[in-house]
Amino acid sequence: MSMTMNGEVQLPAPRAVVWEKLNDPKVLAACIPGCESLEQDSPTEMRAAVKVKVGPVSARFKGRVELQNIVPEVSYRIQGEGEGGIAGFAKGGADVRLEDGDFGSTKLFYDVQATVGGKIAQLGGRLINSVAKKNADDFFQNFTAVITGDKIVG
Amino acid sequence: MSTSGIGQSVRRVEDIRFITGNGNYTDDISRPGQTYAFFVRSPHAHATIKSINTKTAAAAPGVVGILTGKELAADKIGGLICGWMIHSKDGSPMKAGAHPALAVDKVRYVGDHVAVVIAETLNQARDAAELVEVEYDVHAATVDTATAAKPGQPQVHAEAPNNTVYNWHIGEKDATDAAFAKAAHVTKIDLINNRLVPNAMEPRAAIGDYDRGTGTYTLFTTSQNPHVARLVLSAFIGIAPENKLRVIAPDVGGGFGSKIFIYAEETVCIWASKKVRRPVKWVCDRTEAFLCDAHGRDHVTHAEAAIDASGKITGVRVKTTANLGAYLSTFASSVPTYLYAPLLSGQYNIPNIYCEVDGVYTNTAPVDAYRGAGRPEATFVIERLVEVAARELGRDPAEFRMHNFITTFPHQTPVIMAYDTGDYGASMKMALDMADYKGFAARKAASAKAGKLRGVGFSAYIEACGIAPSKAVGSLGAGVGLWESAEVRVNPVGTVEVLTGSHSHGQGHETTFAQLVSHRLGIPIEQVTIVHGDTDKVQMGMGTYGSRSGAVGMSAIQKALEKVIKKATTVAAAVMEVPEDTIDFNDGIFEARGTNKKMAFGEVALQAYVAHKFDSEKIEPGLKEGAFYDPKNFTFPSGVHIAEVEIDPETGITKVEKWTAVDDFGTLINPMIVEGQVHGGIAQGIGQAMLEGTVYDKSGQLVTASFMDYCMPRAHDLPSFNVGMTTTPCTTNPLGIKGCGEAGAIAAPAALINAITNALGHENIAMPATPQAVWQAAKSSPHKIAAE
Amino acid sequence: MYAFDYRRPATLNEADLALKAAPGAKLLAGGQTLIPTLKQRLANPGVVIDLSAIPDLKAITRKGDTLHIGAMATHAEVAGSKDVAAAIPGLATLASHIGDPQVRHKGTIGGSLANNDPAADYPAAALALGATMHTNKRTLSAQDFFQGLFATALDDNEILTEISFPIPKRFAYAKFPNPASLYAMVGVAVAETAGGPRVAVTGAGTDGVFRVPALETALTGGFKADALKSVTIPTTGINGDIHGSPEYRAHLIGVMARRAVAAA
Amino acid sequence: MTAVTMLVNGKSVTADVEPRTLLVQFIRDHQQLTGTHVGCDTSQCGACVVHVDGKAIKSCTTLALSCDGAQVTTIEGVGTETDLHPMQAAFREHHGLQCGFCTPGMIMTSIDIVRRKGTNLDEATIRAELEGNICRCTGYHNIVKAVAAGAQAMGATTKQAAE
Repeated sequence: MSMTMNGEVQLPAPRAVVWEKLNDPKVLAACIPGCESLEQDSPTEMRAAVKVKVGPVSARFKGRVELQNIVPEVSYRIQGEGEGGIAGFAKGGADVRLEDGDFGSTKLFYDVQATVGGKIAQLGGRLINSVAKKNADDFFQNFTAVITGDKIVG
Repeated sequence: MSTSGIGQSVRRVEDIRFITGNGNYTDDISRPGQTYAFFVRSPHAHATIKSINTKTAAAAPGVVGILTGKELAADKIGGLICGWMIHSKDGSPMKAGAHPALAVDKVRYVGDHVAVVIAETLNQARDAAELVEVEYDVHAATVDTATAAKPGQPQVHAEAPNNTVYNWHIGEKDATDAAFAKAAHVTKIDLINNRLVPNAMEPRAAIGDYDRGTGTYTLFTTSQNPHVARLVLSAFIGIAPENKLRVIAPDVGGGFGSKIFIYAEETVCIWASKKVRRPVKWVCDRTEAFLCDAHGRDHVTHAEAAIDASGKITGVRVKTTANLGAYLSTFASSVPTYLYAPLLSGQYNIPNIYCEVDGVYTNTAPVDAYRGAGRPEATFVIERLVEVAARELGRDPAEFRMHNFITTFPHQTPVIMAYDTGDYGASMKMALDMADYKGFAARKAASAKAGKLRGVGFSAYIEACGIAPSKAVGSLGAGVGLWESAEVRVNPVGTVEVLTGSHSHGQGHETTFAQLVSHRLGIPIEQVTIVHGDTDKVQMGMGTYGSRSGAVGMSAIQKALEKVIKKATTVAAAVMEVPEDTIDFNDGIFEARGTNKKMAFGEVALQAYVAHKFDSEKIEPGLKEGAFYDPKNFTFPSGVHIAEVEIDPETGITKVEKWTAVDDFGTLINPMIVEGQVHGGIAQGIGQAMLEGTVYDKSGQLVTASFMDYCMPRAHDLPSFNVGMTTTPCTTNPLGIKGCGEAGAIAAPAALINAITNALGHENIAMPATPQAVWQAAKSSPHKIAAE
Repeated sequence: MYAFDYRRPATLNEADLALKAAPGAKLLAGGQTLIPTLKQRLANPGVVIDLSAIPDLKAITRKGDTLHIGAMATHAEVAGSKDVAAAIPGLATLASHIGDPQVRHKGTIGGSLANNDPAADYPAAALALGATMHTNKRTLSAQDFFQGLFATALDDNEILTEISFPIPKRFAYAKFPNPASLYAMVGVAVAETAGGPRVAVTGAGTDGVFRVPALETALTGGFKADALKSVTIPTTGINGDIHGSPEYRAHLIGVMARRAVAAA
Repeated sequence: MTAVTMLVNGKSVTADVEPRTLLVQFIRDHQQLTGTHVGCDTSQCGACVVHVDGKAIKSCTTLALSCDGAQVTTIEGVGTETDLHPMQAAFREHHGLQCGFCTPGMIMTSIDIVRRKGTNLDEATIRAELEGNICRCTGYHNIVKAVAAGAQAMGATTKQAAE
């Protein structure tokens, strides 16, 4: 099953700061919902373990996260795929683009695509859109919190 | 007249065990020392297997063995086969890729079999299966039927370029085109015949059991045709020679076609039982059934009818793309070809028909016969076409049909079939009466007042049952003959065992077959036992599918019964010391004309076995006869179904208000059972038309893989059915039986969609007509709603 | 199912201790969601704590203007309760249409609310009626209790024990069931309460049960179905799946809301 | 392993089971009562319906351990081939079954419907009450007839017993 969604958030920090945070594995780990570990293999490649919990369902996904199409301080694509064992697999990515906003702020635009397969696709059809949306929302909410300083990453 | 003979609604013999919980289904059987199999399946629709690592899994508690395609190949176990060769228009044979029971290099649909884990308990097998590491290189998938053959699509099998298995055709193209050139009116429609999941309530299951002492394999399995399973497992897959392979299909909880086929799981279980030196049991869970049981239908069709100025249909032109799935299942190739296009003449006198069918591979579950198999698809095409034509021409759909009905028999259609008999007008008239068609306008007006849309729809279907004769089907590409066998064993005290090659999985053979015996031999039904489903007991037979057990299976029994009576007559004549030709046999009594000598059937049986009173040099002792019956022709059940619906345009909910079915099945053995078959078929047809949708997403994930998303018809979705019968006995078999198992499923979808489109006032809706689809469609309905 | 340890406490206190002793343990109420999930191996809780042997969680009583329902009361018990029928008949009707008869014999109101499935029926009723959730630690308003898709304010170590419903002037629930699963594709609960009309929707939101201020406002002038005719529900935040697009669901919210008001 | 004791069809039985054992597994595998079937894995088909403490439940969605101390009735405890329960007899009389796989669950559910709704059941009630049981063979037409007739017969039997 695949789904797409997009949105934008306004961040009270200049582009350079936002870009730096977008490339900081510690920040990403803090923002990815359910992220249990994120280990860097190279400046653009990471290994991740993420626990996804949807009501009574909980599944642990292990996989890779990669930063692609990098145009510094302008845009990149964050791409990930994970295997959740018996639950199936998930693949997805977000194209993220930054624009200068007013008063030294930054507008962040995102286009998310996600695909799931295996048991979660076979049984979870009614929930997949909602869950994907919630995870994307949570990620950018967390990220906003990092930028505003409401969430401390250290 | 006996109360248990032909034509009586005898209560079923088999019911006693089912209603008391004493049925014996495959999962109810346990073998000493049995182990449990769980399959590692592909989560991807299309991928290359880079590696399979079973080390950790093999060390898990309770694991007895883990087997993959490599071991299967090393043991020279052959792939699964498709038993019907179809040739393309250009004469080339169909292009089929290999179908190993366990994937070797590639997986081609979600659920494809990668490895089997065998353990002491099912939980242990499942636990260990999670430890099998499979590395995939995932490819894009081909999923969509209509575009699968377009250049540039991902290729499912290298052997079938552009995913095309065959481009088949039937009929006279030039003559048909000429009819269209001269037509006064042409009706054109585009249809999708939605993919269905059979969902017999008993999931498939298998137990493989290898006896090291005798070198014999026994397979208990959920099969509609255990002998065919043995033949394929033996001669093609190469498990063991037939004499070392016993297949038992005990009580089977519904089939609907899905249990005809020889699948990977039973193949693996029986092979593995020798590898692990223990019986191996596998029981499918429902999600696995959704993924891996052969699905049904899945056609995309453009159809046209040419109509002359008088309203006669002069030609039909059809172009269909049929999705065959990722591999060719056992009879997959025949379903959208010879079981489909030859039915496109329906009940109508149509001089010119031409049909082209492209069979395509996709990365989806294999598609094969499902209740009706090709005939529901054909009926949907012709009955939608005729209905739309009548509407376009402003004619009453019932009258327009009758105007085009075949009225003289035998009738040769332009697409193979020679209809032996029928009276289509009689069924239509009876159905119109039963449905109170005259009162429809008033009911429609009342609905409109309440803000509802009411519609009525017809389906005048024909089907071809009891595929035959064997020589003819052989010439069309069938890999087997389609006769049936029977053996009638009379015991010394006159009780009778009938061993039949047919297989009952809900049809009630233990009752209907016994009724025939009771009727012919004049003995109580309690003295008759029907034996089926065990290759060690029953002679080679072909099984049950295609509504063949009455027309073909019972004809074989009838033939064997005649031989028994002949032999018994000889014995009776010798015992009574009268000439054979003076003996009459009626109601179980052999009576010598012109004398007071008579013997009951049981006495003759005893005499045949004790052999005291005749010369055994001239008359063999014993009373047991066998027969193989090969039909002369198909049979052609037909009928008219009328659906009446009411739509709530606000929610899109369609309520089936009335259902009228008038069927002509020829001779009825047990009307109660026949009506039951009709009910079940209608329910499945209604399911197809408005409830059941199989959805694969673009990447080939099955997103309707449970009853949570695949809507099975429930009691509250359906009305009671009003069923009537007309009778024109079949002229080509001894009992006059036509077959009744699939009629409802064949007739119903077109009737219901015709009713819904009649209510909507336009043709723009596809199956399944779900509430959402109907709500959408109702928005563009030209009918004004009073309440709005 | 994965293997797990099983506890069946006899008192609420024992259940509390068992929960504290086993972080990540799952509470088993009626099990009609949890057990299918476990069977699919989509959860591996290690410990399952079965609440079915605790006697005092099932009571249904009316105290003045409030109806109290124990968390372990089954749907069948709520549907069949004379107290419920007298106080909030629409709630009994709602309970009588959850799942199927066998599910209603096992499934519980507490289990349903604590799970907060976005297509469950009870959350809409609790939100529309302004129910109060009682746990072994505190009380919470329905508004605070539901926190989006499958999320509630319950802590990991907290047990929902009772739900109290202020008895409204009128209440009804209209459900459009998913034809396959029988879950609500759209379910609308409407209540005329002391604090004004309340409308809550289940089955349709991407983030679970929600109230519809536009419908509530439309009803302030009079609790009549006709009052809702002019309200159009936007598709923002409305879920779509193979059974129903956001447009269809949004439309059905209007239809079901009118039918509920008419039935109330 | 945990010990569990219940009264199955009137007989007290005890077994050591893994906590993850479902009631249906306990019935089929431990008690060898194979009349109760499994037809799905999402609690919808109703082939597994049994009575626990007199109420119809889905034994595939119930832990065996949760039934410790309970009274369980399966299809085998309802009637026998020589002494059929009126509902069993009605299913046969009205051809309410074909392959027989869903039948035990249907009968257990139907008896429960009568317990809750009485012996005079109209078609709409029966169809609504059967929503937790799926049959693929019969189209429900004859099941509905069987349940109505079985209910009537149960009423007659109870009356007789009372007289």
